[in-house]
Amino acid sequence: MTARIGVVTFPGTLDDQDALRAARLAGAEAVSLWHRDKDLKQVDAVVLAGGFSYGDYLRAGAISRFSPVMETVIEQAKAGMPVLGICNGFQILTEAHLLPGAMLRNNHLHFICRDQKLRVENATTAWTSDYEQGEEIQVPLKNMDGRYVADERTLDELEAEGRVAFRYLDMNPNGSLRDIAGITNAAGNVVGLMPHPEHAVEPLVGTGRTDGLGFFTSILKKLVTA
Amino acid sequence: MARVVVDVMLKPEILDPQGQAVQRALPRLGFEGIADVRQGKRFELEVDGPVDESALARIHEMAETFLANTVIEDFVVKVEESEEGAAVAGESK
Amino acid sequence: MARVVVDVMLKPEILDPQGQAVQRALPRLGFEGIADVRQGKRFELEVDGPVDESALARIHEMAETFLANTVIEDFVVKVEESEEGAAVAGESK
Amino acid sequence: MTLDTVKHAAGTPDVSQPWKELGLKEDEYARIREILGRRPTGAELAMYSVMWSEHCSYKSSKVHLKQFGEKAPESDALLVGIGENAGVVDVGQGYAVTFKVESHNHPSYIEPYQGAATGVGGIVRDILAMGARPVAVMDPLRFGAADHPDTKRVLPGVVAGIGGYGNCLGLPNIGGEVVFDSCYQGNPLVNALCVGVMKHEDIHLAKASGTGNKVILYGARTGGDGIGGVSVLASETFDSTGPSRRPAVQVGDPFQEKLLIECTLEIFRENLVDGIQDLGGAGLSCATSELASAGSGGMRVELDRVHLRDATLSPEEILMSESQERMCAIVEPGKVDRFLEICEKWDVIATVIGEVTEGSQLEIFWHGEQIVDVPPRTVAHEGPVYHRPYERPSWQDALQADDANKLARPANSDELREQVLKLVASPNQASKSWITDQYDRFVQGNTILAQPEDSGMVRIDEETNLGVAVATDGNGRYAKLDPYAGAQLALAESYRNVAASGAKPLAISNCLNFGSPEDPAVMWQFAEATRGLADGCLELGTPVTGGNVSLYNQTGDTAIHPTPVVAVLGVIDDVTRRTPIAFSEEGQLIYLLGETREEFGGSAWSQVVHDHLGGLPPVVDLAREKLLGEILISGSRDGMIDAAHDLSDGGVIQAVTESCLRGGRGARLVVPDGLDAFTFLFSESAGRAVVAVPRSEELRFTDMCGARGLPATRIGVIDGAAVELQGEFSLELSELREAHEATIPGLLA
Ligand SMILES: Nc1ncnc2c1ncn2[C@@H]1O[C@H](COP(=O)(O)OP(=O)(O)O)[C@@H](O)[C@H]1O
Ligand SMILES: [Mg+2]
Repeated sequence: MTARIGVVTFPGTLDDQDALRAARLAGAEAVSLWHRDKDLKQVDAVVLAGGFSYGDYLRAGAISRFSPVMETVIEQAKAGMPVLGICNGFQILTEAHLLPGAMLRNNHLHFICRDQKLRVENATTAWTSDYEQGEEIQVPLKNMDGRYVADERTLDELEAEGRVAFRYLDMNPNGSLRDIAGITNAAGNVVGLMPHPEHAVEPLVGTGRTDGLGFFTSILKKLVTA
Repeated sequence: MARVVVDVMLKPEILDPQGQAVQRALPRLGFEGIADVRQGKRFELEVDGPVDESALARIHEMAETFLANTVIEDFVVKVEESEEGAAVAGESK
Repeated sequence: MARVVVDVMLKPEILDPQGQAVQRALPRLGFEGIADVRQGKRFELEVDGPVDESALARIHEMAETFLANTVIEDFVVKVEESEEGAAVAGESK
Repeated sequence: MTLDTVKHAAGTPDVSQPWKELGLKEDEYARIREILGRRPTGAELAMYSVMWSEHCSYKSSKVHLKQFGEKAPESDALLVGIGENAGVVDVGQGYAVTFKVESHNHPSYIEPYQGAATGVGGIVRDILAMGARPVAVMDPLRFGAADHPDTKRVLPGVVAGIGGYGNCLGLPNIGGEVVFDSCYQGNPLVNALCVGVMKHEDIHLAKASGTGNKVILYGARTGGDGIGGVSVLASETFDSTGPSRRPAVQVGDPFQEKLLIECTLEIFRENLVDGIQDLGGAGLSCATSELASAGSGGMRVELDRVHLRDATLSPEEILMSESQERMCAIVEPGKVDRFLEICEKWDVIATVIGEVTEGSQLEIFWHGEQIVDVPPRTVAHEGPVYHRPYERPSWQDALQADDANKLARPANSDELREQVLKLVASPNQASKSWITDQYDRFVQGNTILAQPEDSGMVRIDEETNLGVAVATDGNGRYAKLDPYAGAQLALAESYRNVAASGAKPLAISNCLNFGSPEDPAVMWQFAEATRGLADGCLELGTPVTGGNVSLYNQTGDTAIHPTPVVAVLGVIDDVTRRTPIAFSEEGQLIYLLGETREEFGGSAWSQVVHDHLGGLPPVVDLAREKLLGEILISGSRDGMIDAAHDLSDGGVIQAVTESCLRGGRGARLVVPDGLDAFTFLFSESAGRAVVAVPRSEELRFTDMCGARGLPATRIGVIDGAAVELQGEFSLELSELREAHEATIPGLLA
């Protein structure tokens, strides 16, 4: 028996096929979910994939956050279902207030696509348990609105509770406060990050690294042994 | 049909690189004397029906939950009046 | 220090995908009765010194050559007065 | 308000019409009257004028482009040839690939962001219309001088527009070009390429057949975009309240296009369309007349059914509108409901605007009144054809006589070193990552190679690892010196780039960017370049599948350099065998393949060091290119080479520097016997590449080259953290990297 991982397609989602592929490569049953359906098709975990849902119009993630599927995702996430938001998915999670803070235009005002080094700062979340605490990984990063901001109190709280899950190393590609690349909720089931682990799951393709596969094997182990 | 405007600006404590980029460019273009620039969004809503208190309340709610992200942005809702005296309209050639 | 506001909007005949996307989302969020939405930019300039006619003329020029792309956008320059009566300021919690 | 109906036109033969303002020549207008047997209505005049424009009718270039068909090499690979939206190539395993380059030069000068963005949008719809899923884009670009103030306006806008649109569509940008030259100052070239993949059975064509089939317009609403000229017409036909101002600039909505792509692919999957056409230049005029012209029957369109963004549009303007993100499909009546359902699913507006009729005319109605009644072929396919006069320009001889080989060369090792640094830091040779990092190259998860590799490569089948590679090249400096050779050199370079990455070149697309066809000198350049390209394709065995012509790229009397941009598509059976450019294994041997001669005409060195353009471009030897390609492909397939980089502008030193920086390893080089250091480093002889050969493979590799008759010279070894030329100089990688990478950000950031 394996776990069912759902990947939501919003209008304008781009990396849904990649996330489905990554889930499959990790050994999960990959399930497509549609933004208009509240039904999550009995998946055990959900990935909100990257892209430009609704063209990033208004604010990245702002329109998708109000879709029918998100009603169920929000409800289930609060009840403990694992949810991973990648890039646009992370933006949707902050807009939905499942994760604190907000994403703004990169400080240099350009889209940036690069192979980015990260440190896994929290290897205990549902999506990171296959990494070592402090492990350095390299995965593609590509975004326009990747600058993570939150007020000082929230930032201090995140740090204190170990909820900064990933930090940029070597260079901060977008001006994110405290080099934050990704965060988790207090329960560790909802994780969001800007870089794209689903693009780093096969040798040769993309940057040729497989450092991102751990997200998908982490969740699979958790779900299958649960 | 009446027009309601919602202005959305980043909160003062949030870094505004777009505004900064504009401000930094100004002296190079020969415009001195601008101490600060902030860039935000302006929404012009064409409202069906009267813009009474209840309509304004609804638009206020819309701004708060949707047009602005109040984690980072402030907003102001205004009923558009005819162009004020001080306004200088720009035309393109 | 005085504040001058430059509002930049896409010309009416130019497609505004952002405004359109916002408008189409509104009914889904339960907001009916908004016939059209246009989204533009708002620049708040803090001006050193007096905002006299010559300062305004300079800002007008700045708006025309730099802040707005007059191929596709119109702009309006306004001296900001204290909040008008009709305005409802939004606060965030 | 008087509607200029067909009936009204027939009864008012003497009304004077603004054919001149619409860009028609007197005899063209006369011909329209002759075809119709009466004066055209306003709507008909609008259609003819735009469809007979240079842009849509290829009236100046047609007689030359014919050669691509006439001289086409035998090829089993070509499934659909020139004439459709894009050609289709068989790549095996039941897959077909379609690709095409197009220009959006003029709009990108006026409004860089939107001009470039809608350029990407347009080429993507072309590919989609063939039935293919778009899988990658590329962007060959040319700008004025790197340090010119206007370049600072144009380049960032163009790049942001290409990125803004392509990134939002989820199409990896896998390559392109950035060239600076003051000849492009007022005429930047923004070419865009798209590649799409489909199964053979999914190929769709732009034709309307089957009486009773419905014509469905779907996608964005129609606004007044890009119809500038036609407003004259509207204002003549309508009373004084007339139309409001019409935007000359089209604004793109990539989100809408993404929906259009997904919606269209779902429609294809369910086999719901008989014919399909994208809406690009000339909008509905083009789509309806082309569909009807290529089909078997006639077509009837109710124009008032078109969903409008601007209710004040006149029928002429609706016909002419170039609003983006629209498609037109021919659908059997029984399939219409399902078609509309899929559109609804994707939030795409769709409207049945007409049907295929038994007759042979294209008939268009406006609120029940007929405003168009034309034979569609006369609009779409039988436009005017010009045999424009051409003549070798008087200055050509003097230009060629101004021999670059005679320019002062570096006098000593220090100067040589200095010139190397200057070359790799020059805007044309410098790293373009400031630009390419604004493009998503990872999306879709199939990118095998992307910038700064020799060609872009994507996997098209996850199970079998089948992939395709594409490169684009063009060198206006070479073409200026000799347009025939220049076009062949562009072809050869692009071919070489594809082969260097390990893929087998199969087919060509091109974008021919030239000045005014009314100038006999420009027309000569055009004639020479097309002849060169057609001859070259014949010799290489790679047919031209399609392309695009952009004329009138000039400021006043000064034309841009003739700039044929050539795209070569190749196939690779197993992408795990792809060859990267990176020198990454310490100790591997560096071989130079091909022959190096003293060839500096049009070279990067002559431009960077002497600001010079003169002499003759490198000699073309296509048989050699073919042989080199075969060696590069076999070497890669059989594991004999681990890295390869083609040589082009900048010569050996440029290529070695790029390969070293990419792999993070240094190289120790020696000047081969019979060459001097300067010629070895900077010559731009064609038909060459550098490769990295594992020591264990050296013998096998040199034997293969020897047996096939390809000169292979060992020029060094991958080693250390510097590029060193024995007895001459050493340059630390860090210094080279700084020089190579700082230039573009320094100019633009
Ligand atoms: N505008 C661009 N968009 C995408 N890739 C580009 C662009 N310009 C250059 N590149 C990439 O940068 C690399 C170097 O370009 P170039 O020197 O022109 O290559 P070559 O000389 O091998 O044709 C190539 O991988 C090319 O595809
Ligand atoms: Mg190359």
